[in-house]
Amino acid sequence: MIIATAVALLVVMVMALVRALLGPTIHDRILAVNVFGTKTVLLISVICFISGRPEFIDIALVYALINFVSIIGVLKYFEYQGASAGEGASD
Amino acid sequence: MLLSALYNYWVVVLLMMTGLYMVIAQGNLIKKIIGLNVFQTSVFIFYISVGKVTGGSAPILSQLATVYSNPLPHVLILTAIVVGIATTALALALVLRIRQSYGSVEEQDILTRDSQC
Amino acid sequence: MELILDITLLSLLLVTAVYIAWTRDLFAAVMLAGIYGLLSASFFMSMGAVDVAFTEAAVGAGISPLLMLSTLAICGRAQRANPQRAILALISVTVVGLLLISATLEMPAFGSPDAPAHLHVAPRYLTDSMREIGIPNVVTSVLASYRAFDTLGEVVVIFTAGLGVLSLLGLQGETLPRQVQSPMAEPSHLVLRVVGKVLVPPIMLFALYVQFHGEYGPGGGFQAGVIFAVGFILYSLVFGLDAVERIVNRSLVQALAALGVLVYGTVGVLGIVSGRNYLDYSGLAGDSVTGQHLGIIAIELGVGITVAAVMMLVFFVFSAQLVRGRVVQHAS
Amino acid sequence: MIESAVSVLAAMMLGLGSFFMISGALGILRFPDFYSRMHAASMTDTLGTYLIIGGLMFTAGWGLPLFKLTLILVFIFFTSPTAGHALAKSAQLSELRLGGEQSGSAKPGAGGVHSDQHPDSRDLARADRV
Amino acid sequence: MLTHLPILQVILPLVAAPSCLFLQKSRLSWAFTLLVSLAAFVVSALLLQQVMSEGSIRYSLGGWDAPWGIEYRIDVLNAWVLFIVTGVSTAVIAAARASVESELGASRQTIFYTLYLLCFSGLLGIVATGDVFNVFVFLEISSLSTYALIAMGRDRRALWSAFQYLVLGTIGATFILIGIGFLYMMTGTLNMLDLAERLPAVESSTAVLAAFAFILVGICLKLALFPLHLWLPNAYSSAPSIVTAFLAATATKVALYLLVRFTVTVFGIDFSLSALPLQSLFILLGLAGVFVGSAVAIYQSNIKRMFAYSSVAQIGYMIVGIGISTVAGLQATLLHLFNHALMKAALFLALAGLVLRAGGCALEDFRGLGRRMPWTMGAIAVAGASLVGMPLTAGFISKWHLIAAAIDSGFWILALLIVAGSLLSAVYVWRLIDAAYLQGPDKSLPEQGRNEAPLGILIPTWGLVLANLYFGVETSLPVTVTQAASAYLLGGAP
Repeated sequence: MIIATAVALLVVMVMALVRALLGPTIHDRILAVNVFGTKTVLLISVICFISGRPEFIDIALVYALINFVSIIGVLKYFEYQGASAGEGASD
Repeated sequence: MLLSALYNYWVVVLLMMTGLYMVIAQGNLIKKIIGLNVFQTSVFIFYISVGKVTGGSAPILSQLATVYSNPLPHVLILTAIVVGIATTALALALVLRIRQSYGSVEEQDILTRDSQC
Repeated sequence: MELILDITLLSLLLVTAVYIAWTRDLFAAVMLAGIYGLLSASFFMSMGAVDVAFTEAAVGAGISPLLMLSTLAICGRAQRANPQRAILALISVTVVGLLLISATLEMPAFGSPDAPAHLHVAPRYLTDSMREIGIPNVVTSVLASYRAFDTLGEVVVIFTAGLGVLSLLGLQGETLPRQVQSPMAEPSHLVLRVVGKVLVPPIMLFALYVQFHGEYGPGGGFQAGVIFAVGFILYSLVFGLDAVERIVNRSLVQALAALGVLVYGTVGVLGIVSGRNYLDYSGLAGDSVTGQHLGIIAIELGVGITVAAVMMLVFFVFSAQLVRGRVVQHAS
Repeated sequence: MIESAVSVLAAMMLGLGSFFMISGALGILRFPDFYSRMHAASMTDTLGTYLIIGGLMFTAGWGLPLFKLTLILVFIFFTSPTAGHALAKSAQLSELRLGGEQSGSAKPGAGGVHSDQHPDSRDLARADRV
Repeated sequence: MLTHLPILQVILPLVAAPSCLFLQKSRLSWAFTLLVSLAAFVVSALLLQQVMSEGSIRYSLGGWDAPWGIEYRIDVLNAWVLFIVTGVSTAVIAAARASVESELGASRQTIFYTLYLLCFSGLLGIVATGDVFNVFVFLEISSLSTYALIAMGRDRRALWSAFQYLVLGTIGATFILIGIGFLYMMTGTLNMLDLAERLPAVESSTAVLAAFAFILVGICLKLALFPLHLWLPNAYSSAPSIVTAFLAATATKVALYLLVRFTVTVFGIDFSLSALPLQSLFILLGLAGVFVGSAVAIYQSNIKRMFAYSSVAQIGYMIVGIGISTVAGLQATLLHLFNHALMKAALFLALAGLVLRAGGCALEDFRGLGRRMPWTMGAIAVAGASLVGMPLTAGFISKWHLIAAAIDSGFWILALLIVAGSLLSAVYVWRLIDAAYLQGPDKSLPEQGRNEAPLGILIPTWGLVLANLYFGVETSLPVTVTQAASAYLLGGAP
């Protein structure tokens, strides 16, 4: 079952990647990256179990952390970007 | 396993070529840096593939495993990743300064503006 | 399973890289570069390179896209098409590619345990490091003892980059107006503020765990330093740069970056003082295994301090540019 | 007996989780606009994540891995909705700012550059709407 | 303490760099940097003396034996290059204060000296180490600090040339990394001597050939070998004057050292010459570098840029020496390495003085310079004569050896071409002499009195100029050492 889960995760990752490639809006991409990130967290956990070394789950934790922080960072970028675009459009 | 063997290295080669292409052909400086990153990461993938031993576990000794992957490439790549991020940070800082003083991050603009004065 | 994982991940990597090269929307390119980082980290994980996966996740999917995004926010996300050098690029890339492909044909098979790389130097690390150094994470033993000098070089590289960024951008941000706040700090982001506040302390704790658990599991000074910095970065994203600078000011961070390198260098000199070679920790304590252990903890600490300090420094300098650009725009 | 029950439970959770996740991903891929995609992602995706980590927790047995999995679960419990919330908020804000343009699509030249400077910025926008 | 000399050589500036950051006063950090550089010079002199009398030194870092740990291995070749780098660096940094104070803002000076020390230690680390991956790490230390130092130049071109150099340099370093990966894959080791022992067994494989090609291209990018030289003139002409003097005299020398080390020691000269048509490739590219570099130099109006192109030409001579691939040819290369470091350091330091006083170094600034800055111009004239290869200067000795080596191996045409190349360099040096002494000062400008560069710059410059003259007459030190080095490298003697 674990292996089936890993395959399912890979499939989901492919789908999320397709969404990230297609866009069309910035937010779609961010969403896709976010989904991709959480799936990576799961995939890493699953890989740990498949390879029989569950003690490496720390890495999944780091992924979750990094994923969250980078999504927040991206959104912050967007606020700046949006602000400057708004300014740019007005003059 | 043979298919996988060739596949691994060939994909690495294709990745390297993609990265290198970006660095040479793209005029946008940020894109160049992304290309450098792709290029470097593909080299990391190459090293890690070299270190792989079939059936080998991560090189952290434990009772659960007897065969381990080769730890040396991992060490080298840890160092190389750090070097990579250091280069990226410096390059991006340069890009910001270039943008400030040239008003553009496109290679063509910079070259024309340099030749004007 | 390994095969499926391997092939899928590599294919996804390839697709991502090609799309990055193709797209002219830099924002999409950076987002995909983040995905590229995550994918390569997963690949490293499936290859059993846990420490590398750890680092690549933190760097390739975390720090580097964040820095690129701050640059993009200032430089704009549209990229011009310029095919004028495409032919030169294609030619050189093809030459390099053909050379590499021809080289792969005579390489030892992938994963073969009889490849020369696995027979000569590496076996000693796996068989003897437990006796000689006494910690289970072989990568850490090699990194921090057998090849400790490389790691010293690595720390110096990071330090150099930090200084370089500082010399390029750092001295302009000092005129930052105090009242400017991050938009995230507006009340509308209450949820974010609460979650940010709750998360930062556990992140710091986790960084300490990674720092000192590096001998037994994946982790070590570099990873811990990055996680520590990420904690501060999260704080600054949510509460604004000023809030962080009230806690750690820039000259302190700068001094810490230098201090980490000095700690590492000094531990090495202690080796000479104890009558052995540079970076030989065996003489630091009564028996050589304890000495090694002590030395590794000390230098990992040096690595952690420098990395955390430089990462914070770089991120803050970049964000200060961002805020400054915004101020300029408001003024005009 | 209990062990086999636990492993059956774990397998069921993993299977169910995979199912939810794939359906969520289908939603992300197939739904027509950003907000419904967002909805699909946040609902099924979060559920699928919990189920899979839960399944792994049952597989792990007592020990440090179980603790770490719990940490991941707690972390995702906190961050996933937060990220979703911030994302939706940001999308909403940007849509307001850009004058309610359909599904918040980026304006040409949104990169803070004027469109007349960038002849291909229309291209960019087109690429963005494909 | 003497047994720790090899590591002290590198670790002294490496640890001094972060300490330098704590010195808040720029003069203090200058004095500190000078002291460190001087100490490193003393260490390298001791090392050279030790190596000449007792043969190569091995030093295992961390106490781990060679292929498992990193090893420093000092033979005559590295000791020689270390001696050159530290010596030139001491002279350059001694002259640095006034120039740095005028070209950089007060707040950036401490960072400048710190980065300088980092770059210095990076270069020393590349030379001293006996481990190929360690080479990569220290290459990156020196490269990153170089990019930052170049970007400190006064106008915005500095930023652009730093970026160009960064992109090319990173590609070069990554190529070297790929090559090292192939080498490791085929042999399982990273130690240079161990590699040299194990490579012959696998040398027929294309992977080793690819490794060789990648490392070669990577080094040549760093070396600015024609046609990969495009970054060099931009970088040299826009960097702060002191940085230009330092880089011109040391960085390319270290890259050349790497080329010799890899082709001769690691891969073995037999493999290197048989794997690719390297001999003719080196001679052709070297000659192309000599002629293109000199010809382009003649048309430059920015004198820093002119000497940068002249560096491309001089690198060409050194490559030709390697291409001849006899003991005499290699010796000529190593001699020229030393002499070129002396003359380029002197020239660029003199230019630093000129930039300080005249505000620029275009050809017009040279008009009447013989009267305005007689000592500076005198230094440029003598060092220029050495560059051309006039008798009684150091430049003559190395050219002489090079021509003799070419004739010994039967390359008559090559010898003639080398002489022709020297004539080209005489043309561009003559333009300066002509402007400075024969053309009167610009009449349109108000009459300027004597405005000599400060003594802080003049003394080190003239020190280097006198060294140029001294080693043009009394050649025993460089000739003995380079003779020993090339015989050791090619003859396999201990």
